[in-house]
Amino acid sequence: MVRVRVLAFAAVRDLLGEHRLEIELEDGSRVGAAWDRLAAGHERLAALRPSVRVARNGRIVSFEERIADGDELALLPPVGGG
Amino acid sequence: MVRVRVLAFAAVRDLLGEHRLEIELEDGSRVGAAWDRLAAGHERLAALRPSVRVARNGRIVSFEERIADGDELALLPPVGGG
Amino acid sequence: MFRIGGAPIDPRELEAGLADPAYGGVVTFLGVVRDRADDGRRVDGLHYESYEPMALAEFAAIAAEAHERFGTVRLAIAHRVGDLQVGEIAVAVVAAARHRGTAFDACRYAIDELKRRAPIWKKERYADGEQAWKANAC
Amino acid sequence: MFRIGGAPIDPRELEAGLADPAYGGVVTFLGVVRDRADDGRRVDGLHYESYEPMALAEFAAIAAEAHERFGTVRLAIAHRVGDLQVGEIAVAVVAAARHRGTAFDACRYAIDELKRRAPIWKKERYADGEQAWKANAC
Repeated sequence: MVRVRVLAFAAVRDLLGEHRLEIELEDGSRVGAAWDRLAAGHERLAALRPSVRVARNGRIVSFEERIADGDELALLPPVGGG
Repeated sequence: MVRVRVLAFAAVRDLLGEHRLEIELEDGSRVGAAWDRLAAGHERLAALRPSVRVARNGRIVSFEERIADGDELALLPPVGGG
Repeated sequence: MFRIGGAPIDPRELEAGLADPAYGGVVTFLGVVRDRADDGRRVDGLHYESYEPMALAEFAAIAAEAHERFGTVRLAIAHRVGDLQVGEIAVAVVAAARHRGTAFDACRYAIDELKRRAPIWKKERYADGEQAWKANAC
Repeated sequence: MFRIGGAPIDPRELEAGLADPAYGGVVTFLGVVRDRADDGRRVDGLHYESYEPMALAEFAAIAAEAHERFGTVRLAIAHRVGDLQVGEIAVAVVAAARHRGTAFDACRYAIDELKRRAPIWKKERYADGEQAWKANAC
């Protein structure tokens, strides 16, 4: 198992109800699996998937990136506007 | 006769040796005559004529403008640069 | 000089931190909390939050880009987080350079890129009690 | 708010004078006395003088032009005269507007036009004791 710390921001944080949490996933899991775990059963949260970016240890990565034990995943709603 | 107050600035002031002076000119005199009176005998001052602008009562005028009694003439070296 | 925090922003302190006898042009941008949303709704205040380490890294990257694009320039960037009232400074960008053109270009580039890229989010608190996350525009 | 005088310029006071809950973008330009002339000569300080009534009228005209060109914007312009030391603020332009684009455009327009048109002159005092009138550039 890998254990990762998750940080949620802005609208994602509000929907998740928490800013900081820890989750455990199977070895070899990808970023997308972490998201899917958190969004399971949260329809409004799940709907944000296409717009949310994920930073793994401070660097934006794809949902296909593999997670390692001790990672920090940050769930970042869109920024920017003008 | 018309009596006018003259204000000199920057390089013009330095060459003239005064910031503020009064001169008397014949009735009907033009701005150019005031300048020529002040620059008479001052070779370096006279050389500034093409670059100096003159404000009569706060408004830039040509050397051909007629002077009236009580006018304020300001002798303005070039400004601006970038 | 890159900073994110809950304390009020003091632009003069940022400017003083960049002071250099070789620099003749200093341009400071202040983003201030307005009393209206872009759609005209009355706003009581804003709440900002950031992913601080990434935001600070983005500030530094933006400053390096400005330096490369516009020439020798020093930048200070500060963003406030937490609850802000109307009239308070949410963000300050100061650019100092030998001449003003560089300082203007760098300051504007930095605030434009900050708004576009930095992981900072803004929640508008409306006079009617509602709240909404909005794009981090001015 | 247009001012010419011998007292030190306080940019925060100028900014405060433009504060308005509808204005989210404030851009401040500070022109600071440098320790080198454009040709590299070491400068001890500057002396500024102005034809004050015309310079103030020019400030007001420039502000009106900026308003017309860039949209609703308020401007404060202050220029110092007399003897200044290296590091002191010689000129400050503050532009406040609803959004930052207008504030940036107006601030830059105002300082560019001020330098180009306002009857203000600068004398450089060099470290070797010489002095020279120079174009009022930054």
